[in-house]
Amino acid sequence: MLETLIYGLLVGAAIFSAIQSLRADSLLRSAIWLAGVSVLLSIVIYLLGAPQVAVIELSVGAGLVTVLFVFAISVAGGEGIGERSLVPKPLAWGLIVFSGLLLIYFVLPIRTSISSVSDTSLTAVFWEDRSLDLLVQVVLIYSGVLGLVGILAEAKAPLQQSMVDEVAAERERDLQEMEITAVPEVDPPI
Amino acid sequence: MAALLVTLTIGLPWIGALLVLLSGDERPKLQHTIASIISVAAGISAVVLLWFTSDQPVLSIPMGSAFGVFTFVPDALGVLLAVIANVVGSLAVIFSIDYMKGNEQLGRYYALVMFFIGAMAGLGISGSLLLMFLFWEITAFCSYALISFHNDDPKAVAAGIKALIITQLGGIGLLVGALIINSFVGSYQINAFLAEAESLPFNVLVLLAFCFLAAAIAKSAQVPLHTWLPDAMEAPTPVSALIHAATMVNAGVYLVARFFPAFEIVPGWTTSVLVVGMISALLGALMALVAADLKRALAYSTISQLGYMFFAVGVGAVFASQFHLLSHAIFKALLFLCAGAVIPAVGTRNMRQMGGLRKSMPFVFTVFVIGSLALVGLPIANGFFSKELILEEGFIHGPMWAYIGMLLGVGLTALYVSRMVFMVFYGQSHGEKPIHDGLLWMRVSLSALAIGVFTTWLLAGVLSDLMAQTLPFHGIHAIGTFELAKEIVLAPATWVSLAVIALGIGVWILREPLAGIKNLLRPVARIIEKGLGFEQLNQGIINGTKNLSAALHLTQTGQLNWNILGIVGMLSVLFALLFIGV
Amino acid sequence: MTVPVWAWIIVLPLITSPLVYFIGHLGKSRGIFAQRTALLALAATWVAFVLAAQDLQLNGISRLMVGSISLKFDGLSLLLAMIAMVLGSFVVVFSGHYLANEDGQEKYYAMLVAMIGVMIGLGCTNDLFNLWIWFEAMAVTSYLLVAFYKDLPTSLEAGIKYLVQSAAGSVLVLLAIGLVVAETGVLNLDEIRQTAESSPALMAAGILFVIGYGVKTALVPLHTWLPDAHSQAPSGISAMLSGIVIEAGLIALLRSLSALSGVTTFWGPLLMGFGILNMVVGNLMALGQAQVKRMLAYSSLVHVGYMLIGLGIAFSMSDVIGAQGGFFHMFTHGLMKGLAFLAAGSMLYTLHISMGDHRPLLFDDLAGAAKRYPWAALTLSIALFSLAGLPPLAGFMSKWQIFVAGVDTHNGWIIAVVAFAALNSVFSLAYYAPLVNAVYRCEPSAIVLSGKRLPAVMKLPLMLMALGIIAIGIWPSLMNWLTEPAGTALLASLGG
Amino acid sequence: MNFSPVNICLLGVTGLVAVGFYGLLTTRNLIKVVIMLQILVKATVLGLITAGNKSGQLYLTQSMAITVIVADTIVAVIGMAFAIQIRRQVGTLDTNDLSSLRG
Repeated sequence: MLETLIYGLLVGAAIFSAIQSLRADSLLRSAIWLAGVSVLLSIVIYLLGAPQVAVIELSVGAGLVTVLFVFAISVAGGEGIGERSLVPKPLAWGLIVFSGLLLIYFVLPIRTSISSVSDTSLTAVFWEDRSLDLLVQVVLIYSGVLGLVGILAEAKAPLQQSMVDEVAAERERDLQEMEITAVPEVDPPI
Repeated sequence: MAALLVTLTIGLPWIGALLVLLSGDERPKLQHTIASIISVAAGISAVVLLWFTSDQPVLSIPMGSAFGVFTFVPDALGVLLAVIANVVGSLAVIFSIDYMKGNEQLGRYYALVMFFIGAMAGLGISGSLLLMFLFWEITAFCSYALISFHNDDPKAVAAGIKALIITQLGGIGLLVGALIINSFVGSYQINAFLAEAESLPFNVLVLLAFCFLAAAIAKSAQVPLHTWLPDAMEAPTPVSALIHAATMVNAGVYLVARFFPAFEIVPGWTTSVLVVGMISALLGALMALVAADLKRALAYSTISQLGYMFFAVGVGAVFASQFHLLSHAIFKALLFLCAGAVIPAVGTRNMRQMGGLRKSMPFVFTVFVIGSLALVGLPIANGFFSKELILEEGFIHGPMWAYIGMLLGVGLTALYVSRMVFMVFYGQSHGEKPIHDGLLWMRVSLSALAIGVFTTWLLAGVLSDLMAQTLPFHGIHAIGTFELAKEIVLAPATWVSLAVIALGIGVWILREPLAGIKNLLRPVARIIEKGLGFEQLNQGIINGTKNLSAALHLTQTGQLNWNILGIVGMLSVLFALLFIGV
Repeated sequence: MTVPVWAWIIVLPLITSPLVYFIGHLGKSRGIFAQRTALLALAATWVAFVLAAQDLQLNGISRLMVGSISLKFDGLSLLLAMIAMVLGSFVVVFSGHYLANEDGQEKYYAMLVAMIGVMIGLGCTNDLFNLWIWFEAMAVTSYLLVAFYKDLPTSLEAGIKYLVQSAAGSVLVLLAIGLVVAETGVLNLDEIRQTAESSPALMAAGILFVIGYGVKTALVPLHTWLPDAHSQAPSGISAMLSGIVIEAGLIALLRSLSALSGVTTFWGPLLMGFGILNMVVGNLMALGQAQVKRMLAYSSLVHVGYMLIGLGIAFSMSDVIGAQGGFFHMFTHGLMKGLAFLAAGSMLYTLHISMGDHRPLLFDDLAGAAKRYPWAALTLSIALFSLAGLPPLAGFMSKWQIFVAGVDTHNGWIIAVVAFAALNSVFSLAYYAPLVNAVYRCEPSAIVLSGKRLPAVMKLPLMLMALGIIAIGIWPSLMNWLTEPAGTALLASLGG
Repeated sequence: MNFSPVNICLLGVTGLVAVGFYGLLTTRNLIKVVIMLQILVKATVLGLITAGNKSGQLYLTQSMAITVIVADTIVAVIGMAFAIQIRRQVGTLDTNDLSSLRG
């Protein structure tokens, strides 16, 4: 009973935190509420018996990601906050509640299967059994970094309107020349 | 030998197409030469193939897995189509030497025409349904590309696409039919299907029969899928003569004739074919009667004549339909090519602006009249024998109402042909004086066709003999040419229809006294002129689709949130489906 | 541990990708260095590919265990690898001139090579979660490529939409994986199939897979990112996206669903339903487009629809011809759509990009293009007619094979679906044909007259692909070595 | 239905996913969109661990969860990079202003 209460409170708080993050009218606050979700969830994850993931979630999810968000927010600013939603809210509500309830209906109560607890350690699983995941992850990080560099790279010469105009004008000139030299076509027979 | 001939008949035009393309548009003379020499050679090889007809495949190419074996069976039905395609094709190419002189993109023109000729020959000779479908589609493609040959003209583009889409819609019938046959018979071979047709489940056979009929109706421009053919007259005139009069439009008739033995047991099928033929014959003639555009009038007349062939198949007279197919190919190609000589000479397609050309274009006038004789069905032109044979068979085997309908059609034909000849060649000249009376190469092909009008009926005996030998499922009896001629001339149906023809011509001659009736019919004429509402139906479908498409474009808002809604929405729908299903 | 030869097809591009990047950084003409290195890398991969294909034919499916994750090289992997390699090589050759004026080419080629490797890896894995991580890696490699013109607002817009929608989809996939693990406790696809019993949770998992991977596969209505991404990316990347990336999503979907094939019989009809929806919506959306690349993008929806019908037949009837047809169409679509995008791209290059101008290519721009660019015009027409399914081109043959499978089921509904698919094929002519007509006008448009010359190197891939389309159209069994093992592999993974 | 920890966590996962998708549907600021994606990712991490707890494969799912956290952090970073670049080039972060590609 106590267990149920603790889990219920933590999960409820996480959802509340997520809602607050959604409702927050400043991006910074939103990011901090997100960190809150992360902290609460890492406790739940710890309680579920996964301390290592809890630690990583805490450090990456609550720490690193929040720092990144704060950085991004300071660079980019906050347009579109609090603007009226483009999708009618009742429609969004309806669809979300509908599919959420159905998902719960399908999933709960989950069947209890005979579970065999493996006797290896996380280290063995993570570094040996699932080593391929790790390798692909390296590829993913590599491409992510390259992508980041690519997207944020300073342009050598930013595209200026004057340049575009120049191209257009040049082409216009070419066209006029072409028209002068163009040979008149013979009318095709009917 | 037969295998070689088949390869030549189909392959020569295709090689020619490639050569013309490769020789480049900078050398038009070379292109003209290559095209005409090769198409004549292909014509010869097709004619020689007549001596090698057979009901067995002469060439088989296994294609593996889902594609069966590609076979070529040069039986009489197929070779007839191939001969018409290659011979009329070569004449059209020769005509084009003068007609297309000075045009741009000659390479594309000749390549497409030659590609078409080869495909049309292949369509006839192929013994595998998939192969036949391939050729069927290639002919449709060439037809589209040639109709919109003058791509700068939006009307030509629209007409080309319309023709392509309507014939392709019909093609779905053939496609589904071929697939079903493959699935139930285990191969695409036409003869295998004809042999086993009766053992197929009955509902499958019914489905097949009507699938094929739909394909045939679209390809042969029969009512209600005929609207593409008049529009197709935007094509260069030799193309109209070749594709839209002499060859491709025959493919539908060929199809129903080819599969007649399998489907004649399907109740209602022969009647449907007969009714489609009769309605097309009548409506086509009516529309030809009011058309002002010379080429459109000829196109409506084609619809009407193809109706006669359908009618013939509907009453079970497969030989008569093929006989008329041959005659029609010759005389209608002649008429179209005459139009092709007249139109550039006077610079208009509108018959109201022509007139009095009898004196200034005597040669063209003569051959046009010869073609008209055949179209009306006057002796001793080939059209006389073939049309009378159809009417006689209709009188004996068909229902009375249908026969009377066809007779009415004969009268209307006489009427509109008289009107056409008069408007173009007699009366006052309304336009400018023509600049020539047919150039040299135009005259060559016109003369050849004019001779054909008087001689091809002599082939009836050979044709029936070959068909009797090589079509094991059709039950055609061999009959000598003169026997047949005698039978036709002595049949009472012939005299009735000659009387009707006289009546038709008489009505035209007496049109002044009958002006009152004409005025009474004016509102009707106006409706007919607008295509009897079929055109509006087409337009309605097109507009409906466009509106639907425009409405759907609005759903792509470009806004991220709505895009996400697509994901969530579909998830809800699938969950709901699962919920209902579980 | 001996490394089988096919592992090199995955490893080679992945380890050479950083090399491409660093070599590209040397010297002044970065682009050329990077492109040449990428070509070399792909050439080496081709050697491995040929050896692996031979090995597959001689010795059958080969497996490899890395830790507890099993990889296998079967027909499906071969198919995916083949399409990725063919398209990738052509795109690298094509991009040399296309990108000559752009910054960051070394990143482009490095990402392109990495993406090829990742996609081949995706095709080889036999582990549910490993599949997801390959899939995610593919997405990450493609983000930069889609938004390669990072200074253009439209390109960034397309990129962010693509990213958010892909990420939303991948979350759904993860939820599905969670459900599968909760129910079965295993990740190996074969083991899942053996242990999975019918339960609502697993059915929900299947649906989450369909929606999640469906975003990348562009199932309607999850397709909304596709027209933007395809039209804004550099043309080579449009060809890759349309020709192989969405197909890789489809393969991931098939692998995951096949593990759940014992759960319900719903998947086959579901796939066919999406097939119909894709055809209808794709066609109607493609109609009335003014931009060439956007029209081609919508036509990808239609073609995914045909594949889904073939594969849906395979799922519901355990029909090998349907699977083969679907995969055959996947291959021919890669060729046709790749060619269409590259040919349109070559025109875009000569008319706009070589002038430093990033306007979209409109239908009207191409009027009369055949006069100045006969080969680009001819190959574009071939690609379009092949897409429309006119014989004797490759597109017709692959559609035909799907139709044969459909009718062979002797099921009235499926025959109706086939007829409907054929109808859609005809409908598509309404937007392909006008483009061809425009290209062959006698009067070139003003823009065409002022266009640059088309470099011969750009013509080469166009002509080779057009030749391929014609060759397959005339001799469809040419590709049996590829499609037959793929079909068998799918059926084997369905437990048939 | 008993309120065992596993079931509560599953409810929590569903709730978080619902909030995340609701956010994606209604929020117009791009950075906030990325925040919503992060909420979704956290939900899936919890989901994976719950699934592992339930099926007794906790090591396996922990390994997966770590991979997911890292991979999706990368995605979030690229998302932010996009947001920054869009802010630079277009001058807005509002999704409504980023809808020039339509139809």
